[in-house]
Amino acid sequence: MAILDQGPLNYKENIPPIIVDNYGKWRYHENPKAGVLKHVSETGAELYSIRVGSPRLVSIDFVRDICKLADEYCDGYLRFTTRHNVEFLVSDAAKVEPLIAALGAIGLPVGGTGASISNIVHTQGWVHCHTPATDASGVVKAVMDDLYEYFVDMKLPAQLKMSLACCLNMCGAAHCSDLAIVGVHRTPPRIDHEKIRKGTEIPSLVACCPTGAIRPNPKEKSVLVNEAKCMYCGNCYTMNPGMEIIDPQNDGIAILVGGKVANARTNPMFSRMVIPFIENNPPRWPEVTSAVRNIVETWAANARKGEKMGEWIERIGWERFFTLTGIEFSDKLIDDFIFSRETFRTGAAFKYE
Amino acid sequence: MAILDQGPLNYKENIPPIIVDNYGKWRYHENPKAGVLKHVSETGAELYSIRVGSPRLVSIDFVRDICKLADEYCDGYLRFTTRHNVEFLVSDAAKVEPLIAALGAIGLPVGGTGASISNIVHTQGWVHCHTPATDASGVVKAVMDDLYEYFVDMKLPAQLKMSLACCLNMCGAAHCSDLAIVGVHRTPPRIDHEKIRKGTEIPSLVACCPTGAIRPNPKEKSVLVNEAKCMYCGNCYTMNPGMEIIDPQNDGIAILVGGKVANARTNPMFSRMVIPFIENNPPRWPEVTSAVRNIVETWAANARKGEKMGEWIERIGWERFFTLTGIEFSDKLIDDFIFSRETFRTGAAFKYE
Amino acid sequence: MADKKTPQLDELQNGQWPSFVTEIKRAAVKNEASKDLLHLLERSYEEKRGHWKHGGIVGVKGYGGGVIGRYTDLPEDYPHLQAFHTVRINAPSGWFYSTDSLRKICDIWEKRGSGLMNLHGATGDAILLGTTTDQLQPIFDELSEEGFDLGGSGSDLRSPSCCVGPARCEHACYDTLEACYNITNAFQDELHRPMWPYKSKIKFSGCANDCTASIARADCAVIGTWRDSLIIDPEEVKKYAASGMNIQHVCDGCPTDALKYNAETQELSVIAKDCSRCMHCINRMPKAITPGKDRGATILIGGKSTIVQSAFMGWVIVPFMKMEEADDFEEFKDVITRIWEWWDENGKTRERIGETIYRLGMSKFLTEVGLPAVPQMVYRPRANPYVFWPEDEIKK
Amino acid sequence: MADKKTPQLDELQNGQWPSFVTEIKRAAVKNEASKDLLHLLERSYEEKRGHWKHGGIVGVKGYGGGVIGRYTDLPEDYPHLQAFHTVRINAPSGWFYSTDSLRKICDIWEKRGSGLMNLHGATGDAILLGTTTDQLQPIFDELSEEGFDLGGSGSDLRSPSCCVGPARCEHACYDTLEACYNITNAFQDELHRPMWPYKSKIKFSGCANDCTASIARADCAVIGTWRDSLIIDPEEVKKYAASGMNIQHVCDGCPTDALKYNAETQELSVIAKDCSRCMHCINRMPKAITPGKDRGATILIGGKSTIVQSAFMGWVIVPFMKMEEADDFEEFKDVITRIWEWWDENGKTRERIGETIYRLGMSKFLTEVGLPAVPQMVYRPRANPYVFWPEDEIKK
Ligand code: SRM
Ligand code: SRM
Ligand code: SRM
Ligand code: SRM
Ligand code: SF4
Ligand code: SF4
Ligand code: SF4
Ligand code: SF4
Ligand code: SF4
Ligand code: SF4
Ligand code: SF4
Ligand code: SF4
Repeated sequence: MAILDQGPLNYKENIPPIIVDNYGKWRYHENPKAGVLKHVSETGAELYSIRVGSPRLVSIDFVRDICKLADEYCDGYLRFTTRHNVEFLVSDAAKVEPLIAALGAIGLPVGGTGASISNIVHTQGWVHCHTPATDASGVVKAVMDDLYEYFVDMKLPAQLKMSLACCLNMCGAAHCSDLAIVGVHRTPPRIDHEKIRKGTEIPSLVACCPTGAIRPNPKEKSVLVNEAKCMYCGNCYTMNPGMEIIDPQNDGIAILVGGKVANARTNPMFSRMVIPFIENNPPRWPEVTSAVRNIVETWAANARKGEKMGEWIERIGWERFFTLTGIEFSDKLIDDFIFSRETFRTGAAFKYE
Repeated sequence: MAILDQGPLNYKENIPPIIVDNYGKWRYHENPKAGVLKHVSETGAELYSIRVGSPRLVSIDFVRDICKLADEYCDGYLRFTTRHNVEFLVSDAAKVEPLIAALGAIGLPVGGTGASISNIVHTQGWVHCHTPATDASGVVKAVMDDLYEYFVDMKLPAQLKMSLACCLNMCGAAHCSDLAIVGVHRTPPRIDHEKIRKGTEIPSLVACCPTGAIRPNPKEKSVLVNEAKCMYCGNCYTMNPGMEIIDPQNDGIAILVGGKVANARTNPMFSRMVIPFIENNPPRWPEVTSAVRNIVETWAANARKGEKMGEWIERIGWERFFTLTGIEFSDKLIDDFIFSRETFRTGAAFKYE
Repeated sequence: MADKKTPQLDELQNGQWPSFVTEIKRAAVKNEASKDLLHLLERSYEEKRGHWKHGGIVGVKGYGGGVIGRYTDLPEDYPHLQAFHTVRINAPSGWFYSTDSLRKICDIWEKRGSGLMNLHGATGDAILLGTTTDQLQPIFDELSEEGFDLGGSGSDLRSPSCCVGPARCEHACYDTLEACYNITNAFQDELHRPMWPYKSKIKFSGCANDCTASIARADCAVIGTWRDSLIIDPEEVKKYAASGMNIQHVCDGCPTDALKYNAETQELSVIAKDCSRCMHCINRMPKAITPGKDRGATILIGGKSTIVQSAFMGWVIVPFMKMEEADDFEEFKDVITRIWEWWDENGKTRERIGETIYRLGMSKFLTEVGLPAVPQMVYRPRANPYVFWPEDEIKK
Repeated sequence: MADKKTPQLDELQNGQWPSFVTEIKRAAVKNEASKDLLHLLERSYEEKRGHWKHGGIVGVKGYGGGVIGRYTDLPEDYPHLQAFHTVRINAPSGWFYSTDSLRKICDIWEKRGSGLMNLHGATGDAILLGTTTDQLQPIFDELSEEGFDLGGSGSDLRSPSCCVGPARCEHACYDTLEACYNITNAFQDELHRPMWPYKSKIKFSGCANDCTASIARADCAVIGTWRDSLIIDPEEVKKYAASGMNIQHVCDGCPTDALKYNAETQELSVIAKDCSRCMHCINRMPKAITPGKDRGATILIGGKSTIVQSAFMGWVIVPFMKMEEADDFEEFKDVITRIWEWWDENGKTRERIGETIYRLGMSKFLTEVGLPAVPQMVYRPRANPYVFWPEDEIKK
């Protein structure tokens, strides 16, 4: 029988000796090369963290492989980052290059630090979720293959943090990322009255719609949807399987850019939509990868050093962003929900292009 | 019988010869002293505009007085500004000082140009409107008497544009002024069912409430107000005399600051509430005049040259504004209406004082 | 109650700022209503409350607007204020008057009203403050005789107004006075006969300094601008430099970093495509910098004050539009007409156009009014992914 | 369907980024469910749609959360995916693992599940991806045996997470790992037994760089900061200068203009009361600049993603709070408990705390939770005058 409420493992028993000894004593760090962080302690101790790209969806074999390396090079400890990269914690400088070589041997990339693109925070997609408008792991693989050079090198103006969410629930931080890839549905739910009648709390189903598009349908003991009001968020489907939202022909991907969460220099910002829809084109989503590359490289070519995507766009103005990237602007990009007012240009000063 | 739809007087028959001759040809202007603008034309012509403070609520005698001066010094023409000042248009430099003297003789102040406080855009108040929470002309007179020195001189960091509105209808530009004085009610409407029953369209009365505080009251063939939801905007009273909103004991004044409409340097901004309530204390509203003076002089002492009220506050931060002015912050100043989200500090970077 | 005292108001005759009380007293000498007003106001000062009732429907033949009805709630004590209506006169462009014009108003008003007025009302009308119902038509007839017409009130087009513009300002990018005059005349029916969901206002400012505060106070703001580059006069720049002006400081204020100054050569230059035409540098150096040659206006929609849904500032719906007397301001008239029609069809009662667009969405507004969506309309794109897809863009 | 081809997925084994397909295939060698998953996924790639149904209520004894039920809608074709549930393991603070700990998970998962997992889920749990209903309890029992516990799911406290903090970062202003561990243990009941209107998340970041993206992803964000002045080491400044760093450029990036550099004397100074602790200068010059000594955290409330009312970022509700192991993080636990109670009473079903506060107003929230209103909570005060006045502040 399981012990209830014993809580997570104690981190104290899962950190390497060098961290036990230097816990809270770190003085500064350097970033000698992509994927390698050197942290120096008051005690003089030096810790090398080797950041490794992971597919995040891994097999036990993968975990055992990295454990093996951690035993060999890191006194039997490792960690994962908030972006699902693996970090090997090396206390002996001499072991850094050999570890990197060993990682290369099993095909694991080292990078993602500093002014680079790190791993993409992502979600389940077709692998495990019931509401996705696109896949997660596949799109991430395609995009990271394409932008690989920016993971293993630090040649960008600043860090670039990407997220992918496969539906509007937006698991992950898509709403505040430098670049976000979001799965979107584009057709109203198809109602299965049968399913709905099966013990649905009609009032709460009606209430769950952000735009009030759902009304009760007493005749059917079910609901009906005012399609003119529906913007396909899928919240009703999350609530109730009878509101089928998946539509392979019309589901796809939207691109948002310019979000951030750190407070450095500028306040946190939301990501904002610049491409409302790109068709799902597995297995490599070429239209998505090239759209992403275009945005990343336009930013890289024009931003000042240290300027995050959103900071660059806010400086030059969104109108200029569309000119430089050649992305087409349309009414779909103009907010029409609750907080639209703050997005309207309530001023006469703007650039023509 | 009147001719219908003939439209306003033709401005062409109401502008002085010097303007006829130099219409659209003005090259530049100077502001030699407070209240005096010198506009120079391509043709070399020079026009001196003498700006004069007006009570706005005037008698025909006043109008005839200024007409007399206009005949003597300005070829029989004058104009009014968007802030209700009078402008004498002098084509002969030699007449400037004599005119200013003549104006002084009948007690009219010259000023309001450049880095000064101009006339206060204001409204009807107790003189003529049915919804006021305070008087208009009286408060304006008290404030302008107190700040007179800033009208006749240009010693401020930048122009200061004030507005007064005697109720939340906010006639005038109170919502976008450097400093706004706004009459506020503070108690829910007292319903006179008698009056309401007299041909009120109950549904539209119910619909007019911004916060949905009004519900039908079938028993009375009238309405009832959920007082917990009412924030006393008075819109229902504007719609229907049966919703008595005036409450002498609790009506008074709120102060908002930091608005602007020009696009120069920074985008237009809304004024924001810094004092939620000051009691009506006629005839001189001393608490209001000193609150206004405190804000104006704190700004004057701390802002950079050319920095409008709102630009200064946005640079130093609103938290610092409250520290410098010593004005007490309270939950009443935190937005709780539709667009509140954009006002919340969604970041961890701020000043402690 | 002629000899009743007015101590509170008397106090407001002290001080250096000209006193409205003095004005009321001047009128009171000749007019009983003004005398009553003085005492009613003193009473308001004592009781800290107004004494006016909602206005009933009063007006003049042929018009639905132009008059605000007013009645005191104390007719017994102040008989001459039993009815005390306001008449709004549509003021000339830029509020320019010949003394003749003003005197004509005074003469009519002396005969038929309180002798008190507001020059001007916040919307821009010349307001005749206080007369009786039976005087309304005669006043209108006589004003009309002299070439005046009434302004707007109620759910109609309110009297448009404009800045002084080319009449006395070097910054004017279009003829605000002519535009205001011409367009006001073109929409007389809309101005005099309320037929909309609510009021609608237009204000004309000649440049981005927006001296009419149009962005805050008008449903439709017409703000002058230019399409090419602002013009710099190198000689005048040198003169400013010689005069000791800190020109770099002017550049530092440029929001787009488009203005560059070379202190050695004393050369000032602008990156035209970066300039947002905010007017800052032109304001600081009017002799050396002027707007470009290809001039017109930016059209913004939605400005209004607080009631009901919150204050809205106008936002861009046409980045650049020519405003020429030559073509009779045709394009503007055409666009604003389509906008009013759309609002008339879609707006709820007492809903300003800005609130209607907010409720229904820019996308629907732009599509149905026939304006192309451009990034200049927004500070930034939507943060939410709640995009609506029309039938015809969806695979069946 | 062992030998059915998977051409589309095979393509995703090419390229330099490590492939999740390869991982699924590795698992498929040992596990039938993983093999079915491979083919189901290939089918999804062909049909461009997922094949999973809503999860029914499955779980383990004593808990309401920790498991996400999943069933394919094609059980006939993929029998081993008829049930394919997720088990969420609450990961250790900072995602630090001894290889022993990880191997224990692998051993259990090899025996009782697909052998596939997410390290980690976006909330921070170690996700065991895919097992059958009957295995859930045994898995939990064995994990528990080895000292692991489940994470949150449903309308409960989701597994809190934290940045690497003092374990490997010089910027940490409080002990994020201990805070996360201690507080997670203090709220085990809230974490394992859904009883709220909706989910609630906490994330701990040691400084304003917010490496856990807490402001965007947590209902409650705990972001390290300090109350005194940041500390500048003059010697290290000179070394940076010697190294050719453009220190003025660092000052130019300071949002509050609080950082001043004197190039002659090579002296760097800060106006402490102006500094907003944004971390910019410290990030650029970690050897020379460090956070102050009086350290703690800023507490923000309301972060969440898009559904339903729009995405919210957390906003400040406590500008500075001490976060000390010494006092067992008492103040934080006290405040968050009061907040949850308030939300529990006032929140609607599926309404995140941020949406509840937005609907009811900060004033009500602050008053009832007992937090003082301070200007640090807002970027700017309200623009509308719609203030609510409580009975007791009104004259009767
Ligand atoms: C390892 C990790 C924390 C963890 O507990 O896992 C981490 C670690 C560090 N972060 Fe971070 N950050 C980590 C996620 C983040 C995130 C969140 C995210 O990625 O989703 C952010 C917010 C991003 C945003 O705002 O959009 C983040 C914003 C920063 C910043 C601010 C950058 C800026 O200028 O805005 C710094 C400062 C800097 O880089 O100079 C920083 C600095 C650092 C430092 C240098 C702190 C230190 O002295 O050790 C660490 C190495 C940075 C590097 O990668 O070069 N870290 N950092 C996370 C690594 C994720 C990954 O695998 O890539
Ligand atoms: C006369 C008037 C227009 C009219 O048709 O009546 C006018 C006239 C001029 N304005 Fe204005 N402005 C007038 C109302 C405004 C308003 C609206 C208002 O006051 O409600 C504004 C917007 C204020 C705001 O943003 O809050 C306004 C914002 C400006 C600005 C922008 C100032 C800034 O830096 O933000 C300038 C440029 C400047 O002053 O350098 C300007 C500049 C000017 C110039 C210098 C234009 C020119 O070259 O002739 C005129 C003399 C300015 C002065 O007073 O020193 N005018 N000006 C208005 C005088 C009102 C009054 O009696 O005080
Ligand atoms: C006379 C004037 C104030 C003044 O002393 O100057 C005025 C007076 C009234 N306004 Fe106003 N408004 C006046 C300019 C404004 C302005 C400023 C402007 O037009 O530039 C505004 C703000 C801009 C705007 O339109 O939003 C303004 C926003 C309102 C509102 C709120 C409208 C809204 O959508 O928020 C109301 C309420 C209503 O319409 O019922 C209102 C209603 C009123 C009423 C008719 C009160 C009522 O509900 O019956 C007032 C009649 C007072 C009286 O007895 O004379 N008045 N009103 C101004 C018109 C004179 C003129 O024609 O020149
Ligand atoms: C597994 C995970 C994605 C991943 O692959 O990493 C995930 C998966 C799901 N999320 Fe999530 N969410 C996950 C992190 C997030 C995050 C990110 C975070 O926590 O930092 C968010 C955004 C932040 C937030 O909480 O708002 C997130 C916002 C949502 C929402 C929208 C909530 C909202 O208020 O906007 C839903 C919808 C719902 O709750 O019904 C949702 C619902 C779901 C459900 C349960 C779908 C559903 O409605 O039943 C998904 C189950 C998928 C599956 O079958 O396994 N998930 N979800 C993440 C949890 C793993 C873990 O415990 O570590
Ligand atoms: S984003 Fe949507 S589809 Fe993707 S895992 Fe989250 S809930 Fe499922
Ligand atoms: S998809 Fe979203 S908008 Fe459409 S009906 Fe369902 S809940 Fe409403
Ligand atoms: S602000 Fe209110 S009280 Fe004052 S004039 Fe306008 S409507 Fe009347
Ligand atoms: S005063 Fe305003 S909020 Fe109160 S009931 Fe009337 S309309 Fe509603
Ligand atoms: S708006 Fe521009 S053009 Fe009109 S008066 Fe003001 S500065 Fe001159
Ligand atoms: S007009 Fe404004 S934006 Fe253009 S150059 Fe001058 S200051 Fe810069
Ligand atoms: S949030 Fe701050 S303390 Fe935590 S890892 Fe990032 S930089 Fe270090
Ligand atoms: S922490 Fe940020 S605000 Fe403070 S001095 Fe450094 S850069 Fe400036």
